[in-house]
Amino acid sequence: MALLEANNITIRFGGITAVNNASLKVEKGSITSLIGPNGAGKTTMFNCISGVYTPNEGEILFNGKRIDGKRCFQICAGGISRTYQIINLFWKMTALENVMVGFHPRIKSSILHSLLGTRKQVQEEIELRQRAMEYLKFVGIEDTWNMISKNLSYGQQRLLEIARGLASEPEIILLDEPVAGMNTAEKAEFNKLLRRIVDKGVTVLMIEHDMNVIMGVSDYVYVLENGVMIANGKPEDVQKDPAVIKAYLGGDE
Amino acid sequence: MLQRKKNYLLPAAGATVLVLAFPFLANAFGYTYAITLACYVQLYFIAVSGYDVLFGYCGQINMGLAGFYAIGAYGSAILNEYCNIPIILSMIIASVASCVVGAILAYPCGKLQFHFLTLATIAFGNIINQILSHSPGGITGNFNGMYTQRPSLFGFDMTSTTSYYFFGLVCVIIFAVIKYHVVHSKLGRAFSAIRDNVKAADGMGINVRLYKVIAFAICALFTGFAGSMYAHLVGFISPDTFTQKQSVLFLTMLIFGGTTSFGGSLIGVVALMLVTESIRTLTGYQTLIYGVIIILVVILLPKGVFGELIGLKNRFAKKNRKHSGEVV
Amino acid sequence: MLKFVTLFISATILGCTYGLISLSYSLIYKSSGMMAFVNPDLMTWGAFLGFTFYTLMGLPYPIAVLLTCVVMFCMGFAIQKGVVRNLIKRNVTPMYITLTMFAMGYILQNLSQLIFGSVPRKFDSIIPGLKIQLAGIQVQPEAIICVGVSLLIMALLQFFMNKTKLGTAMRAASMDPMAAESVGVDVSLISGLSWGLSTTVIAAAGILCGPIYSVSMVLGANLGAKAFAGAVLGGYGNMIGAIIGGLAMGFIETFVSGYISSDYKSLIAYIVLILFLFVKPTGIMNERAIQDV
Amino acid sequence: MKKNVRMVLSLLVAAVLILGLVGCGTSEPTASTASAPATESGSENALEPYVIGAYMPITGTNSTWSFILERGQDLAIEEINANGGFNGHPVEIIRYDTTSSNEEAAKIAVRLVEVDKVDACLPSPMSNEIKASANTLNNAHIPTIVVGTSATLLSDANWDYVWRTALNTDFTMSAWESAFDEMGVKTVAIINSQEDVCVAVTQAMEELCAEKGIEIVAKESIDSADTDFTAPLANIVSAKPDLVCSYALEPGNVTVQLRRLGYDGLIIQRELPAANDFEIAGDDSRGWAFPSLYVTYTDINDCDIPYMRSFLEKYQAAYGELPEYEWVYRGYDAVMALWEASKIAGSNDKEAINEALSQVVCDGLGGTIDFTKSHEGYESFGSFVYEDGKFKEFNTWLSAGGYDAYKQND
Repeated sequence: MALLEANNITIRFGGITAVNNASLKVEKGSITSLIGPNGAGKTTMFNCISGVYTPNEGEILFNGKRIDGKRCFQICAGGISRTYQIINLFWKMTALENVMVGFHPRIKSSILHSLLGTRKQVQEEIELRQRAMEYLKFVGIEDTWNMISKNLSYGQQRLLEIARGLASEPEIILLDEPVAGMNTAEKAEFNKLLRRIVDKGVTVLMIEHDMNVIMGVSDYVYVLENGVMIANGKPEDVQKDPAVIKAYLGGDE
Repeated sequence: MLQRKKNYLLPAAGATVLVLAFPFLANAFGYTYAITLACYVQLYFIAVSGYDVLFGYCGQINMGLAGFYAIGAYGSAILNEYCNIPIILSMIIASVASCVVGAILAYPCGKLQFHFLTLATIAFGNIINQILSHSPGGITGNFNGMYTQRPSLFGFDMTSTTSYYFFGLVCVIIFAVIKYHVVHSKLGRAFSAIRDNVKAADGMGINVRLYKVIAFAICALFTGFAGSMYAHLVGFISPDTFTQKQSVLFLTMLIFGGTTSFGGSLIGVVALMLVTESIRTLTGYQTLIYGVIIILVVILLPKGVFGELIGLKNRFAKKNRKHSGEVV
Repeated sequence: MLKFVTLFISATILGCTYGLISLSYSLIYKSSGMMAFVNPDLMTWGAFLGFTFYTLMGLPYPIAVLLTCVVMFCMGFAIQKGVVRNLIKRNVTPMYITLTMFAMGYILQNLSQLIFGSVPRKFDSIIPGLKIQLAGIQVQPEAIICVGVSLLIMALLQFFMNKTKLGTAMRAASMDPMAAESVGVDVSLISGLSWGLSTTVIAAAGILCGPIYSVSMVLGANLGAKAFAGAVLGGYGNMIGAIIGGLAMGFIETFVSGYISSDYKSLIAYIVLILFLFVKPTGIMNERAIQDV
Repeated sequence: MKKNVRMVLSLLVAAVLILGLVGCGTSEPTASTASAPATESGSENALEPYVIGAYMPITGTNSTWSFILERGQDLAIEEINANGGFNGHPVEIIRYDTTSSNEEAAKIAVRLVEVDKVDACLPSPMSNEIKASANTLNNAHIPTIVVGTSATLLSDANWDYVWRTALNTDFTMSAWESAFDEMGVKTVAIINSQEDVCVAVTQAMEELCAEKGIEIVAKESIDSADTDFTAPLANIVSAKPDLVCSYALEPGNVTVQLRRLGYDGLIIQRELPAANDFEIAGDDSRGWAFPSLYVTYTDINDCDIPYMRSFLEKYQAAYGELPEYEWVYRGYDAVMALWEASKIAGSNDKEAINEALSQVVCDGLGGTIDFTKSHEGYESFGSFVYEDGKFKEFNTWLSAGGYDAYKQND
């Protein structure tokens, strides 16, 4: 049974149907990609899964349980974390603090404990600091731990957002165009990072334009165009599918 | 992290000695008025620290702070007067009541945006003021106000200002510790996340509505207690003290000093108190100068006096670090 | 029955006064996106200026009104250029702008006391000797003028803000200054004008209420607070909403103090304001000028 | 460039703070020299000045008439200094602004006691500000003369260093006791605002009516910050009372709207209205009756009381106009009573002066100030009615049949 299932999702914004009867499945431990031309409704689909929008029709199942209609923070606490197309960091906080915010749904000490500052809570805080440093090391930006996130470079901010997403130990992480604006060297590095994320046991659902990143690393691909799911399958067969080529590249390669 | 703690020890020790000896020093120099001012500084510091949690960390406006200030003051006075509960207990009950009211007000305010949150809190402040001046059964003495006594601890009556100063000092330490814990825990981080980016905070699993309610409740608790301290310090309270001008005073102190820091709130309160005292001799122009000072600070020192001083320190520290050849 | 008629007339007059002030709140919000907490004191200034020109200097009423509007326009323009533009340039958080508004309110209140003195003065009636009987009740001619002028200004402003080039430019400047700049709107001049215009409207409210309620230092503060409720009730930023909201507040207040008890008049006004903010922040006219609520 | 501008400014602000600290340390008040024994070179009696502290709302919402109270105090001090001051010591006054806030009043009282070390004090006329600060003055044994008129002010907290030289609203009822019978009043309507002064006088009137079996047909309370009173006044007019008691803080607007609704009977006021109330009411102020110690005059020849006349001449000489409100008399009486006490005590010591205050019997602008019986300086007083531009003594006007023109439903 798939980890995450979205069955015939339809989302309408006052007359315009952004997503029309699209469904997708994500197997546990896989890297699934969702590709399509600009304005195909990819990010809308993401927002729908992560609870920003509630679909007009269709349902979303996570580990068999319905999550469409739940609010963002409940879905995140349930184990689905995400990154954003436009970087959405906490700008005035340091990189380390950004990641520590990611821990939020996993912190055990209650509000009262935080108020009283019990020894257990303080201990957990120190332990959290170490784990946050580990996550920064995991994505390779540990030397920026004390810098305000606004002053980080574009690539570093992208990686910080992923680190923050991983911090809540999700079962699945939604990456929204993670390599946008990266050069080829950084992209190659990113592929290795993706592999390491999956090895950590976190399933990946990714939106991406760059064909060779997708072909190189994803296990399964879905193609979306004007809100309609026009093809899905292994990367190699999808690449040869004429409908995809026409929709995507406007005719020949 | 630990390395920095070491060189904080010396100034911290110095500060505690000064603070403890302050009343005796003041008596020695024959300048006892400063102790009364110090009592006011203490209660304003507690209120402004609470406001700092709400506005500095969580980014939520509250222009009806005088309402919670009044709930604390009148709550404690009424409990003491009519149900003759000992004063310190009545102060605690009153500030908890203010905290509950803060939470209740915060829930519907959660979805309001900046401008309308300001308006809603102003309306709340005025509602409390109207309830106090037309109270059911005249329990609050309406416009005639109420007399209050000084608290007594284990039979020791705090009539002298010095004793009230030490009582205030204990309260300041308690509330400062609470604020320290709030700020250095998941609460503090959640608040800053909401301040910086509500969408991302929601996406990272923070129940934004709940944490706004908590921020309001903490601010109401702090301000309510400050209100009860004021009531028992002055000895008489009436509705015309708890007006919008009072809420603006809290905000001025916070912004004057600088947000998200202990030093900021302290400098803000002390500065406002000293400035009001020094322009007191220019009778007739006091409100005018007060307004001009606010505008000057807002335009020229947006990060507040403390924020600027910190900026100076860092810039200065960076300069000499460069000279001494250390890698920045 | 007589009582009902009296209340009705006085409610309309009070409602229109609130409406006029709500107009200035909505206008400044729509044209510069700011909450005008300084307006009550500007209104007191308008009333005192009108009083000085008309009663002390003995100028005819229309000239007094004109002079006051010119002076207040310049004052509004100066406030925007001197303080507000400076703040926006440093893109301080909106909270600081609200605080500056209150601070300016204190400055104006103290200045008006130093210049005009603190004693409430009587504003001579505009048409001396004319007594109007309306359904058996003696009504001040100034009240009728106030009602007429406020409806007129409302219509003018609604037309100006929505239909004319300058009005649209003002709205564009407040919604997105950068975008407006890029399409050729001189944002700094326009926002200066919008402030000037709004100050003129509030000054007009001051001059019109002066004769009815006598000119005093706290005239603006008393009426201003309720007018905020009216502005929100009608839909903050909507001109017709401002008048409807103001009228509604006038009626609620008068009939509550008439039939229930005048103790709870202001209490109920603020409760109405806070309820509307919670339940329907866009107000009766469903004004969408507000950023996402 | 921008960076060091910011730096200079924060240093500037720090300097202001330190200046403030120094400022309230040595406290250079407006009028007097430092309280340390100043060896004034030049003036012949090089004696330590007798310092009087005073505070009132000079700015803020209640600051309407503070300037006239200041004038009364200043006039008295000038006169005292011209006649040898307090036992030879020149008198100086330190004045602070409470900005209409009780908290400021409380702080000022402490500052006057501990920093300026005043010898006597004249608190604010606002009853709430007195209640917030008088305790500090009393505990410091500073002889204090208040001019607030609230009835419960002195009875609530028995301060033995606080005296009053103004009308206590409780005593005003005896003026109407005999008058009501002569006027044959059956029904009364009351409209009052919320301030304690007004609430107290309303309660006193209710007791009087209960005593005399007069029915109160309508009782309305208004918010003094308000400007439109049509609704409550409509209730009062429709109740058709013989008499209306208007205990509003500012009677001008209430009277105009009351007359406009058709009531042309007698209106009883709490105390002597101010000149601008008459101006606002215009000819509607005909028929205002009020208990008062004194009246204001538009023309100096109307005044036939010699003591008052000499005061009016001094005021006119100093300010070129006649006083518009009776607060000026209160300020003057308070300082004169203190001066009288200093003559009896023979020394400027606080205890001696306070002791002497209890023996003071001297003439004040409103009759004789007599502290021998209680801390209330004025016990007896007259009542007046305002008609065609003049104040008339109420009882003579009543016996001359003046009331018939105002009889309502006979």
